[in-house]
Amino acid sequence: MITVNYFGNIAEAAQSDSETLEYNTLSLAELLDLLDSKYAIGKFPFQVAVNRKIVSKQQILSLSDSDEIALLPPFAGG
Amino acid sequence: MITVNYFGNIAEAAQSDSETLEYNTLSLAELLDLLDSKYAIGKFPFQVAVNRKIVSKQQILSLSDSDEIALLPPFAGG
Amino acid sequence: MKKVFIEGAISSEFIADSIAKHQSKHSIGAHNIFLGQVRADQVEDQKVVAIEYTAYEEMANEKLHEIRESAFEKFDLTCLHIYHSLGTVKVGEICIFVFVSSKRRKQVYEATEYLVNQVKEHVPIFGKEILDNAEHQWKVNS
Amino acid sequence: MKKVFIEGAISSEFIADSIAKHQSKHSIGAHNIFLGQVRADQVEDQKVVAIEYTAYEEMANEKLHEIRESAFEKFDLTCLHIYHSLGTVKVGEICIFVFVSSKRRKQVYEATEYLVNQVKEHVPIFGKEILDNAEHQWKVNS
Repeated sequence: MITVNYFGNIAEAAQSDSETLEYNTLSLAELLDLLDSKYAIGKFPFQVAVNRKIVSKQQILSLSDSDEIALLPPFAGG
Repeated sequence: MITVNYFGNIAEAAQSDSETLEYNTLSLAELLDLLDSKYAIGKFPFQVAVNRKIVSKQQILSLSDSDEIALLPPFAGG
Repeated sequence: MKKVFIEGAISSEFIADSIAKHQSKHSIGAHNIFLGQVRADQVEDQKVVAIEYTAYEEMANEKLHEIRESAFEKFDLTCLHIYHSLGTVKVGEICIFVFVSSKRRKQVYEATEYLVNQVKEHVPIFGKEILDNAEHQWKVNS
Repeated sequence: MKKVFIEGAISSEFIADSIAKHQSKHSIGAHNIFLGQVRADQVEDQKVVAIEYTAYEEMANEKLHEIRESAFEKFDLTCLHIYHSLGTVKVGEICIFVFVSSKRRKQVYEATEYLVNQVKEHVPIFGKEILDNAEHQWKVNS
Protein backbone atom coordinates (compact mmCIF):
# COMPACT_ATOMS: atom_id res chain seq x y z
CA MET A 1 0.00 0.00 0.00
CA ILE A 2 1.30 3.38 -1.00
CA THR A 3 0.27 6.54 0.81
CA VAL A 4 0.19 9.89 -0.97
CA ASN A 5 -0.17 13.23 0.83
CA TYR A 6 -1.93 16.16 -0.81
CA PHE A 7 -1.62 19.86 -0.05
CA GLY A 8 -3.22 23.13 -1.09
CA ASN A 9 -5.37 23.07 -4.20
CA ILE A 10 -4.39 19.45 -4.90
CA ALA A 11 -5.86 18.38 -1.55
CA GLU A 12 -8.90 20.36 -2.62
CA ALA A 13 -9.11 18.53 -5.98
CA ALA A 14 -8.60 15.16 -4.29
CA GLN A 15 -11.02 16.17 -1.51
CA SER A 16 -8.55 14.68 0.94
CA ASP A 17 -5.19 15.38 2.63
CA SER A 18 -3.94 11.85 2.18
CA GLU A 19 -4.88 8.67 0.38
CA THR A 20 -3.74 5.05 0.47
CA LEU A 21 -3.48 3.26 -2.86
CA GLU A 22 -3.73 -0.52 -3.13
CA TYR A 23 -0.33 -1.13 -4.70
CA ASN A 24 2.83 -2.61 -3.24
CA THR A 25 5.14 -0.99 -5.73
CA LEU A 26 4.46 1.57 -8.41
CA SER A 27 6.70 3.76 -10.55
CA LEU A 28 6.47 7.50 -10.07
CA ALA A 29 5.23 7.87 -13.67
CA GLU A 30 2.46 5.32 -13.06
CA LEU A 31 1.45 7.08 -9.85
CA LEU A 32 1.19 10.46 -11.56
CA ASP A 33 -0.84 8.96 -14.44
CA LEU A 34 -3.18 7.30 -11.99
CA LEU A 35 -3.72 10.50 -10.00
CA ASP A 36 -4.22 12.53 -13.15
CA SER A 37 -6.93 10.14 -14.31
CA LYS A 38 -8.65 10.39 -10.90
CA TYR A 39 -8.29 14.13 -10.16
CA ALA A 40 -6.98 15.80 -13.33
CA ILE A 41 -3.98 17.02 -11.33
CA GLY A 42 -2.15 17.62 -14.63
CA LYS A 43 -3.81 21.01 -14.84
CA PHE A 44 -2.13 22.21 -11.62
CA PRO A 45 1.46 23.28 -11.19
CA PHE A 46 2.98 21.04 -8.52
CA GLN A 47 6.18 19.34 -7.37
CA VAL A 48 6.62 15.84 -6.01
CA ALA A 49 8.46 15.08 -2.77
CA VAL A 50 9.59 11.56 -1.93
CA ASN A 51 10.76 11.14 1.63
CA ARG A 52 10.66 14.91 2.08
CA LYS A 53 12.98 15.67 -0.86
CA ILE A 54 11.81 17.22 -4.12
CA VAL A 55 12.26 14.81 -7.06
CA SER A 56 11.81 15.47 -10.76
CA LYS A 57 8.47 14.20 -12.07
CA GLN A 58 10.45 12.62 -14.92
CA GLN A 59 12.74 10.67 -12.60
CA ILE A 60 12.57 6.87 -13.01
CA LEU A 61 11.70 5.88 -9.49
CA SER A 62 10.07 2.84 -7.98
CA LEU A 63 7.85 3.68 -5.01
CA SER A 64 7.03 1.30 -2.21
CA ASP A 65 5.01 1.45 0.98
CA SER A 66 7.91 2.71 3.05
CA ASP A 67 8.13 5.88 0.95
CA GLU A 68 6.57 9.14 2.09
CA ILE A 69 5.09 10.73 -1.03
CA ALA A 70 3.64 14.22 -1.30
CA LEU A 71 2.25 16.42 -4.07
CA LEU A 72 3.13 20.06 -3.40
CA PRO A 73 1.55 23.07 -5.13
CA PRO A 74 3.58 26.29 -5.38
CA PHE A 75 4.86 27.45 -2.00
CA ALA A 76 3.22 30.47 -0.45
CA GLY A 77 5.02 30.98 2.86
CA GLY A 78 5.77 34.42 4.21
CA MET B 1 28.23 88.43 22.23
CA ILE B 2 28.82 85.09 20.56
CA THR B 3 27.56 81.85 22.04
CA VAL B 4 29.34 78.56 21.36
CA ASN B 5 27.87 75.14 22.20
CA TYR B 6 30.10 72.23 23.15
CA PHE B 7 29.38 68.50 22.97
CA GLY B 8 31.00 65.24 23.98
CA ASN B 9 34.68 65.37 24.89
CA ILE B 10 34.89 69.04 23.89
CA ALA B 11 32.23 69.92 26.47
CA GLU B 12 34.35 67.90 28.87
CA ALA B 13 37.52 69.87 27.97
CA ALA B 14 35.66 73.19 28.23
CA GLN B 15 33.93 71.99 31.42
CA SER B 16 30.73 73.46 30.02
CA ASP B 17 28.00 72.78 27.43
CA SER B 18 27.89 76.36 26.26
CA GLU B 19 29.81 79.58 26.63
CA THR B 20 29.24 83.23 25.75
CA LEU B 21 32.20 85.17 24.40
CA GLU B 22 32.46 88.94 24.68
CA TYR B 23 32.74 89.70 20.98
CA ASN B 24 30.24 91.23 18.61
CA THR B 25 31.80 89.75 15.52
CA LEU B 26 34.60 87.28 15.09
CA SER B 27 35.88 85.25 12.17
CA LEU B 28 35.61 81.46 12.39
CA ALA B 29 39.42 81.21 12.30
CA GLU B 30 39.74 83.67 15.20
CA LEU B 31 37.15 81.76 17.20
CA LEU B 32 38.93 78.44 16.72
CA ASP B 33 42.30 79.99 17.66
CA LEU B 34 40.78 81.49 20.76
CA LEU B 35 39.20 78.21 21.85
CA ASP B 36 42.38 76.27 21.14
CA SER B 37 44.33 78.63 23.36
CA LYS B 38 41.73 78.19 26.14
CA TYR B 39 41.02 74.44 25.92
CA ALA B 40 43.59 72.94 23.52
CA ILE B 41 40.69 71.73 21.35
CA GLY B 42 43.16 71.31 18.47
CA LYS B 43 44.03 67.87 19.81
CA PHE B 44 40.45 66.60 19.31
CA PRO B 45 38.82 65.65 16.05
CA PHE B 46 35.72 67.82 15.66
CA GLN B 47 33.48 69.55 13.14
CA VAL B 48 31.96 73.01 13.34
CA ALA B 49 28.27 73.68 12.78
CA VAL B 50 27.00 77.20 12.17
CA ASN B 51 23.25 77.54 12.34
CA ARG B 52 22.95 73.74 12.44
CA LYS B 53 24.90 73.18 9.20
CA ILE B 54 28.40 71.72 9.08
CA VAL B 55 30.92 74.25 7.73
CA SER B 56 34.57 73.73 6.83
CA LYS B 57 36.95 74.95 9.55
CA GLN B 58 38.87 76.70 6.75
CA GLN B 59 35.83 78.59 5.52
CA ILE B 60 36.18 82.39 5.68
CA LEU B 61 33.19 83.23 7.77
CA SER B 62 32.27 86.16 9.94
CA LEU B 63 30.29 85.14 13.02
CA SER B 64 27.88 87.39 14.88
CA ASP B 65 25.63 87.09 17.87
CA SER B 66 22.68 85.82 15.84
CA ASP B 67 24.66 82.73 14.77
CA GLU B 68 24.20 79.38 16.50
CA ILE B 69 27.71 77.88 16.73
CA ALA B 70 28.55 74.35 17.85
CA LEU B 71 31.70 72.22 18.09
CA LEU B 72 30.87 68.59 17.34
CA PRO B 73 33.12 65.62 18.11
CA PRO B 74 32.72 62.46 15.97
CA PHE B 75 29.14 61.23 15.89
CA ALA B 76 28.34 58.07 17.84
CA GLY B 77 24.63 57.48 17.31
CA GLY B 78 23.22 53.99 16.93
CA MET C 1 14.69 21.05 16.21
CA LYS C 2 13.59 24.62 16.89
CA LYS C 3 9.88 25.32 16.92
CA VAL C 4 8.86 27.43 13.90
CA PHE C 5 5.13 27.01 13.45
CA ILE C 6 2.68 28.98 15.54
CA GLU C 7 -1.08 28.52 15.48
CA GLY C 8 -2.72 31.72 14.22
CA ALA C 9 -1.22 35.21 13.93
CA ILE C 10 2.11 36.16 15.52
CA SER C 11 1.32 38.75 18.20
CA SER C 12 3.32 41.88 18.95
CA GLU C 13 3.68 40.56 22.54
CA PHE C 14 5.37 37.42 21.23
CA ILE C 15 7.80 39.61 19.24
CA ALA C 16 8.47 41.80 22.29
CA ASP C 17 9.22 38.68 24.38
CA SER C 18 11.69 37.45 21.77
CA ILE C 19 13.46 40.80 21.77
CA ALA C 20 13.56 40.95 25.60
CA LYS C 21 15.09 37.45 25.77
CA HIS C 22 18.12 38.73 23.86
CA GLN C 23 18.95 41.45 26.36
CA SER C 24 21.04 39.06 28.44
CA LYS C 25 23.32 38.37 25.45
CA HIS C 26 25.89 41.11 25.86
CA SER C 27 27.92 40.29 22.76
CA ILE C 28 25.00 41.28 20.49
CA GLY C 29 25.16 44.78 19.00
CA ALA C 30 22.61 44.57 16.18
CA HIS C 31 19.26 42.90 15.54
CA ASN C 32 17.31 42.83 12.31
CA ILE C 33 13.68 41.73 12.20
CA PHE C 34 11.48 41.02 9.22
CA LEU C 35 7.70 40.84 9.69
CA GLY C 36 5.29 39.79 6.95
CA GLN C 37 1.80 41.24 7.36
CA VAL C 38 -1.30 39.99 5.51
CA ARG C 39 -2.32 42.61 2.96
CA ALA C 40 -5.90 43.39 1.85
CA ASP C 41 -5.06 42.68 -1.80
CA GLN C 42 -7.69 43.38 -4.41
CA VAL C 43 -8.77 40.27 -6.37
CA GLU C 44 -11.08 41.47 -9.15
CA ASP C 45 -13.93 43.13 -7.21
CA GLN C 46 -13.17 41.28 -3.98
CA LYS C 47 -10.58 41.84 -1.25
CA VAL C 48 -8.44 39.39 0.69
CA VAL C 49 -9.66 39.26 4.31
CA ALA C 50 -7.42 36.46 5.64
CA ILE C 51 -4.97 33.75 4.67
CA GLU C 52 -5.28 30.18 5.91
CA TYR C 53 -1.84 28.63 6.09
CA THR C 54 -1.08 24.91 5.96
CA ALA C 55 2.30 23.21 5.71
CA TYR C 56 3.89 19.88 5.04
CA GLU C 57 5.40 20.16 8.50
CA GLU C 58 7.88 17.25 8.48
CA MET C 59 9.49 18.43 5.26
CA ALA C 60 9.22 22.10 6.28
CA ASN C 61 11.11 21.44 9.52
CA GLU C 62 13.88 19.61 7.64
CA LYS C 63 14.18 22.46 5.13
CA LEU C 64 14.16 25.10 7.85
CA HIS C 65 16.96 23.28 9.61
CA GLU C 66 19.03 23.32 6.39
CA ILE C 67 18.25 27.01 5.85
CA ARG C 68 19.37 27.88 9.39
CA GLU C 69 22.63 25.96 8.95
CA SER C 70 23.36 27.65 5.63
CA ALA C 71 22.70 31.11 7.10
CA PHE C 72 25.15 30.48 9.96
CA GLU C 73 27.74 29.42 7.36
CA LYS C 74 27.17 32.44 5.11
CA PHE C 75 26.88 35.18 7.72
CA ASP C 76 28.52 36.04 11.02
CA LEU C 77 25.48 35.68 13.30
CA THR C 78 25.04 35.22 17.03
CA CYS C 79 21.57 33.73 16.68
CA LEU C 80 18.56 33.56 14.40
CA HIS C 81 14.91 32.67 14.78
CA ILE C 82 12.20 31.95 12.23
CA TYR C 83 8.50 31.78 13.10
CA HIS C 84 5.60 31.19 10.70
CA SER C 85 1.87 31.01 11.28
CA LEU C 86 -0.38 28.06 10.54
CA GLY C 87 -4.17 28.39 10.34
CA THR C 88 -5.99 31.66 9.88
CA VAL C 89 -4.18 35.01 9.84
CA LYS C 90 -6.39 38.03 9.21
CA VAL C 91 -5.54 41.13 7.21
CA GLY C 92 -3.17 43.38 9.21
CA GLU C 93 -1.89 40.47 11.28
CA ILE C 94 1.62 39.06 11.15
CA CYS C 95 2.31 35.65 9.56
CA ILE C 96 6.12 35.48 9.46
CA PHE C 97 8.76 36.73 11.90
CA VAL C 98 12.45 36.39 11.08
CA PHE C 99 14.89 37.60 13.75
CA VAL C 100 18.65 37.83 13.19
CA SER C 101 21.22 38.97 15.77
CA SER C 102 24.91 39.67 15.39
CA LYS C 103 27.85 41.33 17.11
CA ARG C 104 27.87 44.07 14.46
CA ARG C 105 25.29 45.43 12.09
CA LYS C 106 27.02 44.92 8.76
CA GLN C 107 25.53 41.56 7.72
CA VAL C 108 22.19 41.50 9.51
CA TYR C 109 20.12 43.08 6.73
CA GLU C 110 21.40 40.68 4.08
CA ALA C 111 21.03 37.69 6.41
CA THR C 112 17.38 38.55 7.07
CA GLU C 113 16.67 39.01 3.37
CA TYR C 114 18.35 35.67 2.61
CA LEU C 115 16.30 33.86 5.25
CA VAL C 116 12.98 35.34 4.14
CA ASN C 117 13.69 34.46 0.50
CA GLN C 118 14.77 30.93 1.39
CA VAL C 119 11.59 30.35 3.40
CA LYS C 120 9.44 31.66 0.55
CA GLU C 121 11.20 29.56 -2.10
CA HIS C 122 11.99 26.31 -0.37
CA VAL C 123 9.65 25.67 2.55
CA PRO C 124 6.41 23.79 1.74
CA ILE C 125 3.86 26.23 3.16
CA PHE C 126 0.55 26.83 1.39
CA GLY C 127 -1.78 29.80 1.68
CA LYS C 128 -5.48 29.96 0.92
CA GLU C 129 -6.52 33.58 0.46
CA ILE C 130 -10.04 34.09 1.77
CA LEU C 131 -11.98 36.81 -0.05
CA ASP C 132 -14.73 38.93 1.44
CA ASN C 133 -17.43 37.03 -0.47
CA ALA C 134 -16.13 33.87 1.29
CA GLU C 135 -14.63 32.50 -1.91
CA HIS C 136 -10.92 31.77 -2.00
CA GLN C 137 -7.86 31.52 -4.20
CA TRP C 138 -4.50 29.86 -3.64
CA LYS C 139 -1.62 32.21 -2.96
CA VAL C 140 1.52 31.86 -5.09
CA ASN C 141 4.75 33.62 -4.06
CA SER C 142 6.14 36.05 -6.60
CA MET D 1 8.48 67.15 13.37
CA LYS D 2 8.33 63.53 14.47
CA LYS D 3 9.64 62.72 17.92
CA VAL D 4 12.86 60.69 17.71
CA PHE D 5 14.59 61.02 21.08
CA ILE D 6 13.55 58.90 24.01
CA GLU D 7 14.91 59.26 27.55
CA GLY D 8 16.75 56.05 28.49
CA ALA D 9 16.59 52.63 26.84
CA ILE D 10 13.96 51.71 24.24
CA SER D 11 11.80 48.99 25.80
CA SER D 12 10.50 45.90 24.05
CA GLU D 13 6.98 47.06 25.02
CA PHE D 14 7.52 50.30 23.11
CA ILE D 15 8.59 48.29 20.06
CA ALA D 16 5.57 45.99 20.40
CA ASP D 17 3.25 49.01 20.56
CA SER D 18 4.78 50.45 17.40
CA ILE D 19 4.25 47.15 15.59
CA ALA D 20 0.66 46.83 16.84
CA LYS D 21 -0.16 50.35 15.61
CA HIS D 22 0.60 49.26 12.04
CA GLN D 23 -1.92 46.45 12.03
CA SER D 24 -4.69 48.79 10.91
CA LYS D 25 -2.72 49.70 7.76
CA HIS D 26 -3.93 47.03 5.37
CA SER D 27 -1.76 48.04 2.44
CA ILE D 28 1.42 47.06 4.32
CA GLY D 29 2.88 43.64 3.49
CA ALA D 30 6.39 43.89 4.93
CA HIS D 31 8.12 45.49 7.90
CA ASN D 32 11.82 45.64 8.60
CA ILE D 33 13.17 46.64 11.99
CA PHE D 34 16.71 47.42 13.07
CA LEU D 35 17.60 47.46 16.76
CA GLY D 36 20.96 48.54 18.11
CA GLN D 37 21.86 46.99 21.45
CA VAL D 38 24.63 48.21 23.77
CA ARG D 39 27.46 45.67 23.72
CA ALA D 40 29.78 44.82 26.64
CA ASP D 41 32.87 45.71 24.61
CA GLN D 42 36.25 45.05 26.13
CA VAL D 43 38.41 48.19 26.60
CA GLU D 44 41.84 47.02 27.73
CA ASP D 45 41.04 45.19 30.99
CA GLN D 46 37.71 46.94 31.50
CA LYS D 47 34.26 46.37 30.01
CA VAL D 48 31.63 48.79 28.79
CA VAL D 49 28.66 48.72 31.19
CA ALA D 50 26.55 51.53 29.69
CA ILE D 51 26.53 54.35 27.17
CA GLU D 52 25.37 57.87 28.05
CA TYR D 53 23.97 59.53 24.97
CA THR D 54 23.69 63.25 24.36
CA ALA D 55 22.71 65.05 21.18
CA TYR D 56 22.69 68.45 19.61
CA GLU D 57 18.92 68.09 19.39
CA GLU D 58 18.01 71.07 17.19
CA MET D 59 20.47 70.05 14.50
CA ALA D 60 19.71 66.34 14.95
CA ASN D 61 16.01 66.93 14.35
CA GLU D 62 16.73 68.91 11.18
CA LYS D 63 19.07 66.18 9.89
CA LEU D 64 16.59 63.43 10.75
CA HIS D 65 13.91 65.27 8.82
CA GLU D 66 16.19 65.42 5.75
CA ILE D 67 17.07 61.73 6.14
CA ARG D 68 13.39 60.76 6.30
CA GLU D 69 12.61 62.79 3.16
CA SER D 70 15.50 61.25 1.25
CA ALA D 71 14.44 57.72 2.23
CA PHE D 72 10.90 58.31 0.97
CA GLU D 73 12.39 59.56 -2.31
CA LYS D 74 14.79 56.62 -2.71
CA PHE D 75 12.53 53.74 -1.63
CA ASP D 76 8.90 52.81 -2.07
CA LEU D 77 7.83 52.98 1.59
CA THR D 78 4.48 53.27 3.35
CA CYS D 79 5.98 54.66 6.54
CA LEU D 80 9.16 54.84 8.56
CA HIS D 81 10.07 55.61 12.15
CA ILE D 82 13.38 56.37 13.82
CA TYR D 83 13.87 56.40 17.60
CA HIS D 84 17.10 56.99 19.51
CA SER D 85 17.87 57.04 23.21
CA LEU D 86 19.27 59.94 25.17
CA GLY D 87 20.77 59.50 28.64
CA THR D 88 21.96 56.19 30.03
CA VAL D 89 21.46 52.90 28.18
CA LYS D 90 22.89 49.85 29.90
CA VAL D 91 24.56 46.88 28.28
CA GLY D 92 21.93 44.60 26.67
CA GLU D 93 19.46 47.46 26.30
CA ILE D 94 18.30 48.99 23.02
CA CYS D 95 19.45 52.48 22.00
CA ILE D 96 18.21 52.78 18.39
CA PHE D 97 15.02 51.50 16.73
CA VAL D 98 14.48 51.98 13.00
CA PHE D 99 11.18 50.72 11.59
CA VAL D 100 10.37 50.63 7.87
CA SER D 101 7.10 49.45 6.31
CA SER D 102 6.18 48.88 2.69
CA LYS D 103 3.59 47.23 0.48
CA ARG D 104 6.14 44.61 -0.59
CA ARG D 105 9.31 43.30 0.95
CA LYS D 106 11.81 43.98 -1.82
CA GLN D 107 13.21 47.34 -0.64
CA VAL D 108 12.70 47.22 3.12
CA TYR D 109 16.08 45.71 4.02
CA GLU D 110 18.04 48.25 2.00
CA ALA D 111 15.89 51.12 3.27
CA THR D 112 16.58 50.12 6.89
CA GLU D 113 20.30 49.82 6.23
CA TYR D 114 20.32 53.22 4.53
CA LEU D 115 18.52 54.86 7.46
CA VAL D 116 20.77 53.34 10.11
CA ASN D 117 23.90 54.39 8.21
CA GLN D 118 22.58 57.91 7.66
CA VAL D 119 21.81 58.30 11.37
CA LYS D 120 25.27 57.06 12.34
CA GLU D 121 27.06 59.30 9.84
CA HIS D 122 25.08 62.50 9.86
CA VAL D 123 23.15 62.96 13.09
CA PRO D 124 24.99 64.76 15.93
CA ILE D 125 24.63 62.20 18.69
CA PHE D 126 27.46 61.58 21.15
CA GLY D 127 28.11 58.53 23.31
CA LYS D 128 30.11 58.27 26.50
CA GLU D 129 31.01 54.66 27.15
CA ILE D 130 31.03 53.99 30.89
CA LEU D 131 33.49 51.28 31.94
CA ASP D 132 33.12 49.01 34.96
CA ASN D 133 35.79 50.91 36.89
CA ALA D 134 33.61 54.04 36.42
CA GLU D 135 36.06 55.57 33.95
CA HIS D 136 34.81 56.42 30.49
CA GLN D 137 35.79 56.87 26.88
CA TRP D 138 34.04 58.60 24.01
CA LYS D 139 32.45 56.30 21.43
CA VAL D 140 33.33 56.83 17.78
CA ASN D 141 31.30 55.15 15.03
CA SER D 142 33.25 52.89 12.71
